[in-house]
Amino acid sequence: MSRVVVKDVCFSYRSGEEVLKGITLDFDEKSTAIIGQNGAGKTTFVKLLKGLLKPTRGEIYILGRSANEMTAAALAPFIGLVFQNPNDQIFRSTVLEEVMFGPLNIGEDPKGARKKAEEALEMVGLTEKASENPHDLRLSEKKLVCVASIVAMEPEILILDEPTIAQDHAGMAAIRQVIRRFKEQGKLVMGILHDMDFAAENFERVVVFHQGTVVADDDPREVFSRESLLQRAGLEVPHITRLGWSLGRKETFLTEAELIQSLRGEGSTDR
Amino acid sequence: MMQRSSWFRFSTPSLVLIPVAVGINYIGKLFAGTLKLPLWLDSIGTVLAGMLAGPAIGALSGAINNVIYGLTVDPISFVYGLTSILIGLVSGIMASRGWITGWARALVVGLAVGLTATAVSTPLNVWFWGGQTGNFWGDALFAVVLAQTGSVWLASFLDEVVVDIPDKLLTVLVAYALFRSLPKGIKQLYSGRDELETLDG
Amino acid sequence: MSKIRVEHLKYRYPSSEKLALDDLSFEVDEGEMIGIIGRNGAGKSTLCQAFVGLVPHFYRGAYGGKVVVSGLEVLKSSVSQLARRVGIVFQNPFTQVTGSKWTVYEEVAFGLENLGVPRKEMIDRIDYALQLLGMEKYRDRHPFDLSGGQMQRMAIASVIALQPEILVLDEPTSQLDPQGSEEVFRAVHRLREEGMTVILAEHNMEKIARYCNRVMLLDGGKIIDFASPASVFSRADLTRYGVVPPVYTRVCRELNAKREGSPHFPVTLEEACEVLKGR
Amino acid sequence: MKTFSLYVPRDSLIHRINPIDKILYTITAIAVPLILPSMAASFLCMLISLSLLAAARVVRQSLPVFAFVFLILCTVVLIQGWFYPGNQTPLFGVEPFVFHAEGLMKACRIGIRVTNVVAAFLLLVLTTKPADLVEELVRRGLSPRIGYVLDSIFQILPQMMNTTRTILDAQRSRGLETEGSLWVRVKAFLPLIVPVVMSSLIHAKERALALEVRGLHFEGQRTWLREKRTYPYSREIRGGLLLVLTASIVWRILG
Repeated sequence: MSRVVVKDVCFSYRSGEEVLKGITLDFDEKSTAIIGQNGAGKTTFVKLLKGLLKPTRGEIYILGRSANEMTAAALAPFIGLVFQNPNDQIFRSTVLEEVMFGPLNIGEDPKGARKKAEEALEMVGLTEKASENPHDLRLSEKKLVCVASIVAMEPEILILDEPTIAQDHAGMAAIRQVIRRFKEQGKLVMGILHDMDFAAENFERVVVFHQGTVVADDDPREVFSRESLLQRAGLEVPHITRLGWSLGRKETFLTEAELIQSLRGEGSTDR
Repeated sequence: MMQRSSWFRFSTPSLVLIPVAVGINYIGKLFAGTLKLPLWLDSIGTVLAGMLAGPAIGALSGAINNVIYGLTVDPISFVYGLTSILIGLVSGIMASRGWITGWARALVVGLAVGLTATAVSTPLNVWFWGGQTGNFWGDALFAVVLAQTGSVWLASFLDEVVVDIPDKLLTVLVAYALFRSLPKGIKQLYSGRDELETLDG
Repeated sequence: MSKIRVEHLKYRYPSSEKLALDDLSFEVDEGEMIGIIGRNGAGKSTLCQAFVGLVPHFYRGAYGGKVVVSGLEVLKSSVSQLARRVGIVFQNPFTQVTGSKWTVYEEVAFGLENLGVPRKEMIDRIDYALQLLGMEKYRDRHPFDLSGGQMQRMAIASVIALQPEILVLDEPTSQLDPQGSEEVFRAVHRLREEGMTVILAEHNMEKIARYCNRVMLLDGGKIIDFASPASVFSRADLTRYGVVPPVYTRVCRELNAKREGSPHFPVTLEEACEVLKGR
Repeated sequence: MKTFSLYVPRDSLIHRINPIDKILYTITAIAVPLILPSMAASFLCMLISLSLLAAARVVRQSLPVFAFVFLILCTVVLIQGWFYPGNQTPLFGVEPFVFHAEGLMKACRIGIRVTNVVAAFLLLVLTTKPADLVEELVRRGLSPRIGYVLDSIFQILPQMMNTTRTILDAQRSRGLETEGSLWVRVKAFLPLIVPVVMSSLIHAKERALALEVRGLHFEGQRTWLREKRTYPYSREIRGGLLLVLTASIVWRILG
């Protein structure tokens, strides 16, 4: 079933300078990584999905509803967008209140909002910080607070804009956990990413943006095997893929486990 | 070698606070304008700067605010520069004397700032506009009082009071709310009193 | 000759009770490129700022021990004095733009004007710095109209123009796309060839392994290890410190593939290929 | 790059005058009517300022400012015409709204004064690039740090506006309604202003660090990338203005 339908969407901030040039995409529940250089139109695209911008041409449907006619606030229960910079949203004096803000806005009663907020904080591993002032946290923790503040609204569709920036190992693990949970619940997760390793490892579909158009849209193995295309789009192949190729393998490896298995397998047949 | 903020030597964090103060003033004014509130709300940043970094930076923020405003939007704001300076100065002095430790005290700061603004603006209004403020409701009151009493000063004073006292009360309360919610790491940068401790020995 | 000497450095931020840096001692030689790794909050940024004097002069707080960079003792020198010896580039490209200049060229001049460099020399230095960072073609652009990678290279150029002997980079590419990040690393590589001593705090372990000759692992403000990338990334307990080694090392560890005659696992693509070829 | 400033780039003699001399002119044009309270002096000053605006070819750009001023001046005419305490000679109108000659005269005086002050400031503002003004002030002894603050505001302010827009988007994404009744919009103020202040202060701190390591705090003599500009007729202008000021003071004392 289609969760998001995008039909021939164009967008420009100023007339004459099209940022998106006729995008047509259809999203089911497959988790999707959106990659591309800065300025390729990725953030503009997700803002359109979220109803923060309205297309200059074309149509967008979110769970069957036309996003063209709905405000971002009205779309909030269905589709959640985590912004890149946490300082652009945090305003309450405790982490818990900050995470409760979204659920309360979409009509949750205080008790229910609190419960959802606590669950969301547990998912990102910040339960212990619930009563702290979010501004006293580190940037990486603040980013997780923002992820939780959207997760707590339990949207059907979750979009993460550059979630891995400034994250260390522990932060990455928390993001991975959120993506996995949404996949398990059969919900659609999308992520704008600069980290190709993370994209290859965690997503089932990859869409490549370049200069306002979609130049590739396939499962990760297919997309990351097209090196010249990625290069043209200003991107790199994942490190593990590169290693596999350098070892003379024809296949495109997406995770360490795959490559290790392949290397072990061959090693044993040699013997 | 220590760099300390003082009345005449401003630390770098205090300096970069000034553009932020001007920006906050601007956003407050924009907000009041789009909501058509009968208030200005255009000195939240100046008051916050005074609370954070003291009277000198507060006053400087006020002065620079009106200079920039005069250069970019409305040349008349040069005329009211003195009012802005005193708003920053008074909120800074009161903050450093411990008057921002609770809402009730912040209310007193709001009154003091409002009265100061009135005291400075009234003569400027009398000189410049013949007593009016340019605020619709205030000017209506000005007309009534002028007609009844025949005193330009009284009318002008009341014109200014009815707008300035509520405006500055709200301004100071918003600034205080912002001040309270600031993280420790930011407030620390402006306290400027700490000496460097040594961990040797 | 050692460019940086750190002796029993301790530091605590004013609003904190915990030591951010806890008794660090080490030396860095001329021309080295040192990578600093560790989880968020391990003290990487604090250490970076201790080289340029922002710790303790900017924040104050409590300080102990001694840091000497290019012969200047940090505690006894002002940040402006130190700026001529050691430059720093921060994470966020936007907040490093002064906002008072209208072209890239003028932006690079900012520090030189403040430090009173004569006009003629200033022009030579700006031209040199822009050329070294590959930024000449953008010299008349507005600073805020650059891409993230270009802005970050402009920030490096602004610092290089002050002719420091040491360059400190605090997560310089974490906010950039892959291409912007590569631009910055290529520029840093060029600086190293010019003989610059470089300190780099970074989360991208593949980049650390590729560019640095020594790696310092920090945790809780203490030095856990300070050795060659191969040695540090081969530690079995690395994840305990919130760090994951480069993917090449992870694969080789799993396959127990070490370099011939070496106790360590490979850390770069080339080394991994060498060891894994023929498997 | 978007910026906001009222400066109008033109190639006129007035544009080429030293910004400091223009400030001195503005001060004189406002001071003379204060020293000589006759309406003729005010009127003369106003005429000079207006004709200088015309000479600089910036009259069109000054109209929006004057339009706003005249709007308020209209209320001044009404209020003073009707209620001026010195009113004696009724001219026209119905009780209690009768226009008096004295009140209208007073309104006229206010109008001339306001126009004079606004025109004098506009002459400075419309014909001077803010960066040139700041540079000249710093060369004359203004603290370079204050100079930096003045310069940077023109770019930091648009940045803050961008941040504000992003914050608006982020909060709307969390279901915050920002349109609708007055109360809905008032309630939206805190979720907007708090992040604006917070992220601006965090940016300010990061910028402070970056400025510090680029010598903003250096104690020694600074230098300039741009060569010192020479401005025409500086001595003549200053001499002339001084003469006018002295003359009006003498006039006041003798007259």
